[in-house]
Amino acid sequence: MKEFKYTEKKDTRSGFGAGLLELGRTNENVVALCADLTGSLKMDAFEKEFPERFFQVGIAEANMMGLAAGMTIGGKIPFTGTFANFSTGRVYDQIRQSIAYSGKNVKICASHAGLTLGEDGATHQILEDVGMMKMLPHMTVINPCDFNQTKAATIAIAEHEGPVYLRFGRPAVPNFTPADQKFEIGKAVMLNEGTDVTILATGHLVWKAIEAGHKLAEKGINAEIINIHTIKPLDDEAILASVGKTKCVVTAEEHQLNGGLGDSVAQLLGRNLPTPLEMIGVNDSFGESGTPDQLMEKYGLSTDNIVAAAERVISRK
Amino acid sequence: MKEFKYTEKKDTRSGFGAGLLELGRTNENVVALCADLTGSLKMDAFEKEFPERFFQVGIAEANMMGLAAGMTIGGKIPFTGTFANFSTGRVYDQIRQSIAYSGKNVKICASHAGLTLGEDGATHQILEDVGMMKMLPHMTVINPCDFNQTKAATIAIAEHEGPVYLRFGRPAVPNFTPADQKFEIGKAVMLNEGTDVTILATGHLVWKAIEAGHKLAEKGINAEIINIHTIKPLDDEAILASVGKTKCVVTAEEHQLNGGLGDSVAQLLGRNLPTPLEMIGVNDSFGESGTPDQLMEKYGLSTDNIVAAAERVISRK
Amino acid sequence: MVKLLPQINNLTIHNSAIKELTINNLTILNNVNPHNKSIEELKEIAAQVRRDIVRMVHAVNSGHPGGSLGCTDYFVSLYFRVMNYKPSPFNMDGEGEDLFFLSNGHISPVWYSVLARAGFFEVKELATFRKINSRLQGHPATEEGLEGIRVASGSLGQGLSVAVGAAQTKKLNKDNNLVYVLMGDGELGEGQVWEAAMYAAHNKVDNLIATVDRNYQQIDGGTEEVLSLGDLRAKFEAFGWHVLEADGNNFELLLPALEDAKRATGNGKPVMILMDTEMGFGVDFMMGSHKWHGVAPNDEQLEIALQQLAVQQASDY
Amino acid sequence: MVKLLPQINNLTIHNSAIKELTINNLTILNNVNPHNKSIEELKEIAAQVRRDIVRMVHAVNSGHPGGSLGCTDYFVSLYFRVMNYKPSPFNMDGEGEDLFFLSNGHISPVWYSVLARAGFFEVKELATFRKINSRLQGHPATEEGLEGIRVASGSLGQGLSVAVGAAQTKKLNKDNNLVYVLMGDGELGEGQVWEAAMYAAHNKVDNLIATVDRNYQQIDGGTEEVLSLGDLRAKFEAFGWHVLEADGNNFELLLPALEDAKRATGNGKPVMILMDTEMGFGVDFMMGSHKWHGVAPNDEQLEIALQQLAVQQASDY
Ligand SMILES: Cc1ncc(C[n+]2csc(CCOP(=O)(O)OP(=O)(O)O)c2C)c(N)n1
Ligand SMILES: Cc1ncc(C[n+]2csc(CCOP(=O)(O)OP(=O)(O)O)c2C)c(N)n1
Ligand SMILES: [Mg+2]
Ligand SMILES: [Mg+2]
Repeated sequence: MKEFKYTEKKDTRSGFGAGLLELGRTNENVVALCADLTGSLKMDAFEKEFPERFFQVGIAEANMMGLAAGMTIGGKIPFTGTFANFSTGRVYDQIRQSIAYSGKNVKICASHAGLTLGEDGATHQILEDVGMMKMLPHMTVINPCDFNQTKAATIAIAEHEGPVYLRFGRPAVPNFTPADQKFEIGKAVMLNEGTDVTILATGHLVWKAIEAGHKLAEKGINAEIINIHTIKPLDDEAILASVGKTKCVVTAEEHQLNGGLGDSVAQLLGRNLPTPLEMIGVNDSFGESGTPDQLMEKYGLSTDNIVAAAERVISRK
Repeated sequence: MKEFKYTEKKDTRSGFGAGLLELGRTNENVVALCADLTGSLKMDAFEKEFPERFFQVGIAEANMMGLAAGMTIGGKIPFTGTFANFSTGRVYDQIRQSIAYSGKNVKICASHAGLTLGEDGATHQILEDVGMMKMLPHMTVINPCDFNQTKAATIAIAEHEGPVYLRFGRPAVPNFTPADQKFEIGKAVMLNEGTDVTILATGHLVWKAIEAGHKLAEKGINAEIINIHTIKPLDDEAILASVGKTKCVVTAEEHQLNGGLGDSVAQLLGRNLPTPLEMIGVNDSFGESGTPDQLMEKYGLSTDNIVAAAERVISRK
Repeated sequence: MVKLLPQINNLTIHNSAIKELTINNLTILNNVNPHNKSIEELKEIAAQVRRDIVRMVHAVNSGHPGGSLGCTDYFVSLYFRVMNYKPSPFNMDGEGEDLFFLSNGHISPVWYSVLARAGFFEVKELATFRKINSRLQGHPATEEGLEGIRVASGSLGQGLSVAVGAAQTKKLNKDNNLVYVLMGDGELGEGQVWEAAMYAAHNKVDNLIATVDRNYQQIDGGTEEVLSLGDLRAKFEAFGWHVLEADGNNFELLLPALEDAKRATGNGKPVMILMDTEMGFGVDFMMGSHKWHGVAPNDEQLEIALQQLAVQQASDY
Repeated sequence: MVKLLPQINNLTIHNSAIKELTINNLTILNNVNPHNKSIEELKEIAAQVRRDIVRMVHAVNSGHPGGSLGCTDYFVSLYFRVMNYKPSPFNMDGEGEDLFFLSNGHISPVWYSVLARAGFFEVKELATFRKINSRLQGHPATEEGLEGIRVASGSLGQGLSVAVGAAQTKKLNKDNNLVYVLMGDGELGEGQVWEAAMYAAHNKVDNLIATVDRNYQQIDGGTEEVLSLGDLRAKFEAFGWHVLEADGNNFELLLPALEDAKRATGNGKPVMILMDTEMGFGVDFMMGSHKWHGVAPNDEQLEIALQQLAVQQASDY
């Protein structure tokens, strides 16, 4: 199992903030909108440096999505920022009609996704956002795994013409991907080649998949670990190639089992290559208040859960 | 292949209207809310007979969901009515927090779902509603197939404590299920026992699955056809039993492939019984204006599409 | 006989300061409308457009004649006299042009007819309205690139936000032209409209002229029965807007009101026109109720309607 | 020393016409509050509640002290003097009781403290706030049956709709009691609030007393900088409400205002109190800005805060 090193833990939302600031400096068409959560989204540096390109919307997310759609007319590239819940479920119909169906070049940037939001509890812990966004035709759905990757993704999506959902989170997590990476939308990243089981992880679960890979290696299990930072379009080819080799799969994500990466993989396999699958995710329940670690543990999203799922799925081959 | 007879085509929304009227007469706690679409939802008979229990909300669906949640406090059983798009995507966060997470006994009744809405076009043709609603913990998701079943489902959900999403449609379709049926939430209905392929269909696609069954029979293929009127909770047992026998599956629904019945089945199979699967549904595109039949044809949801999928999946066994 | 088909002169669009001209005793600001018709001509065009409307909805037995007929004079005024724009080649970004957005997308027939008659696309394309594979969707859509449409609408309540966003982009781009948006009165039940209203006032979006089609009708009845809007002037003034009133079915009164609205721009407040119209205007049996909101005339009714609208029929499609 | 712990008398709840009593020179309507404290007592309870608040948020280093402290006097007034309710056994339906809803759910600390001190659950449970497996979620939730909470909140803008629905159910049930709801001022940016406002006025929901916590602060700054609310009285009056103003941090002024509000019910209009409060009231360094909206005090700050709030500490948890 390959070693992955990090010197620092950093929050993915700060990766977004850093990427947005850089975009402000390099692309004058980039504008940013925020619904009264500038600090939480780490958009303050952009606001400070480019006040005329920053739009404070107040607590009115539906309006924000419409504004962003309108701002594309005349060539702006709007980045909207609010919590993932208010970026999706609160404004689904607005995104659907004014952005996705209208083919508008809006980047929906969503923080505090998933359980790791922590103490605020279930009303804020959206676990259905990926499911919603990936159902939308024309939408690209990205969930990077650490600070560096989130920064790279933020910069990359400005170059991509069309609506994008970019999901990131609140807590500091190991920052292990290269600072100078080029982010390729839709291209899965092979982290560790293996032969016994394929682990497909996204977002905060990528690091846990790496940890699980080490634990599995100790048990003599050679896991192939792939970072699926883009959930839509899914890198079918990379997944099918890996599964063709390992003959079993574990998916891992900070999302409901329904509608997430796991379902996309289940569909891909069922339609092409029926294969034993185990899914790590939240099993049809709301989250609750607690620390990120406590919650990931309680809801079955820990490293050990991935290890157990890998062993289970191998035994089903 | 069993014969299915019908004397009349009727719209499922009228089944809802008839069920609601009957509920008005038998359950004084039932109240109804509508967002300026009383005629389209066939709620006028209820409004006329029970004006004091009917609440006209105007064009404000978010408010309607909150009102409904509030009305449960004091023992009412609110039935909300609007188009499926405005029943889900427009109000997802309101349903999530005020109804699903709060465990409120609200029945979200949604008409004009899917492509068969016809001429109004894509802004109204929601193909993601089932996906959204099934991701919500505590939510029951039902998509009956004809007038009689929709009426029975409407009556049944009043007895079920907890939030329900009831999906139905606009066009007149064959009314072939028994008028006196008892609707059992979560219990799949075996329509035709067969051995070669399992066809799992929901909503308007159930009749097309029956038609496909006849065409397959002519080709010597013996299809098992099951009406999955309840998408959540899914009747895992019935599905696994059938698939264990036929060893291949086709799902058919008026929904995006992402997030619908097909994904639920793909997940179930991948986690329990990997099996070749073909899915009939809309493949990641918006709908458009046209007649229901033209649209079902163009987007690959016709009887012949089911036949072809069955043949394909059998060849993959 | 006056030629009604559009005459597109190769106008140079002036993006400079507002100019004043006097034509037909009206002061016209920033007069670079490509048609710039006289009131007499406008009346004939309006009759033509109304004939188009009833024919279009009759042909597919669906669509929304009521609001379309009521708003015909407004559309004809904008496109044949008031707005500065270039119909061809259509430019999505609309730089150097006034922009128009239709929030109450169901009245697409009037917009399509006016766009065709103003030279955005061929008049004969009106015959494809609401048919499969058409660019003239039931509700306005951009997917197939129909010239003149910049965002999809149909799900109500979203257009004002989009228009405000587009207006802010014009300011960023130092483009002096104006943004127009039309909403239904029933549509004002949607909270997003008030979000956008609050935002536009706070941000001094004073290059925007919004109009409410104040026909006092929506689907389920009169607006004051369904959800009373009461004193709309007081509401919008309390929300910080400059409010004007207009008679929407009388060019002699409507044109000066539109010029007043233009003059009111640039003064730190968004401008709102409360435009009285009669649903179904021009066809006597369609007037005076909500019944013709979304119902098409039968053959006989079409004939009567056409007779009433028969100023001349030379260029009918 | 005054005993602050709740004394729950076995009160019979009178659901009859409103009665007038005179206590402490105030006329009290429908006086069946189970505590019915004097102003002096209310002040001591408020100090106690404020100590609870700073302790609770300090203990988990998260939560929202600012709004909680600002609204303490309002909550104490409602639960210890104004509202008619029975804390135990808690009845979700609340028939024969006044109901309270908190729309700005982030100020849960003040509500939890007041509920505990008023006898809904044990004071020591406050120590579980925002911890895993607690019933005291970051934002109010019903899932684990916390007594006193009837609907989840936290995602802003939904509570007024719920309260209006509950008020309409009271009318259907011929229950004369009142429904109270509190909202934040920043929260008024959400369009759903205005949908509910329009609906409540149209439907003469006059058994409802809504209150806005007019602290002029939200997360990103002052409300008038972020998204100015301007003349809120004019806005709500234009929306058809009976509007009152109150000082929310002075019992001598707040109690009569709450009684005025009660007296204003039953007159065909919903009642709105614009309640001036100071965010962070009672702790000097938390006052006068938005900085303490959602930040917990450190150890040293806690000590200073507790000293400032030390009316007496006998029953602190
Ligand atoms: C969000 C949303 N809710 C409901 C509808 C269904 N609908 C279409 S038009 C309409 C009535 C609109 O009334 P108004 O804005 O006054 O337009 P008019 O009937 O006067 O043309 C409704 C409820 C919709 N299109 N969008
Ligand atoms: C729909 C929604 N959008 C955004 C948030 C994040 N949020 C929580 S509190 C808050 C500010 C609320 O301001 P206000 O209502 O004035 O409350 P105060 O800060 O005065 O307590 C925001 C934006 C939320 N909880 N819900
Ligand atoms: Mg109208
Ligand atoms: Mg505030």
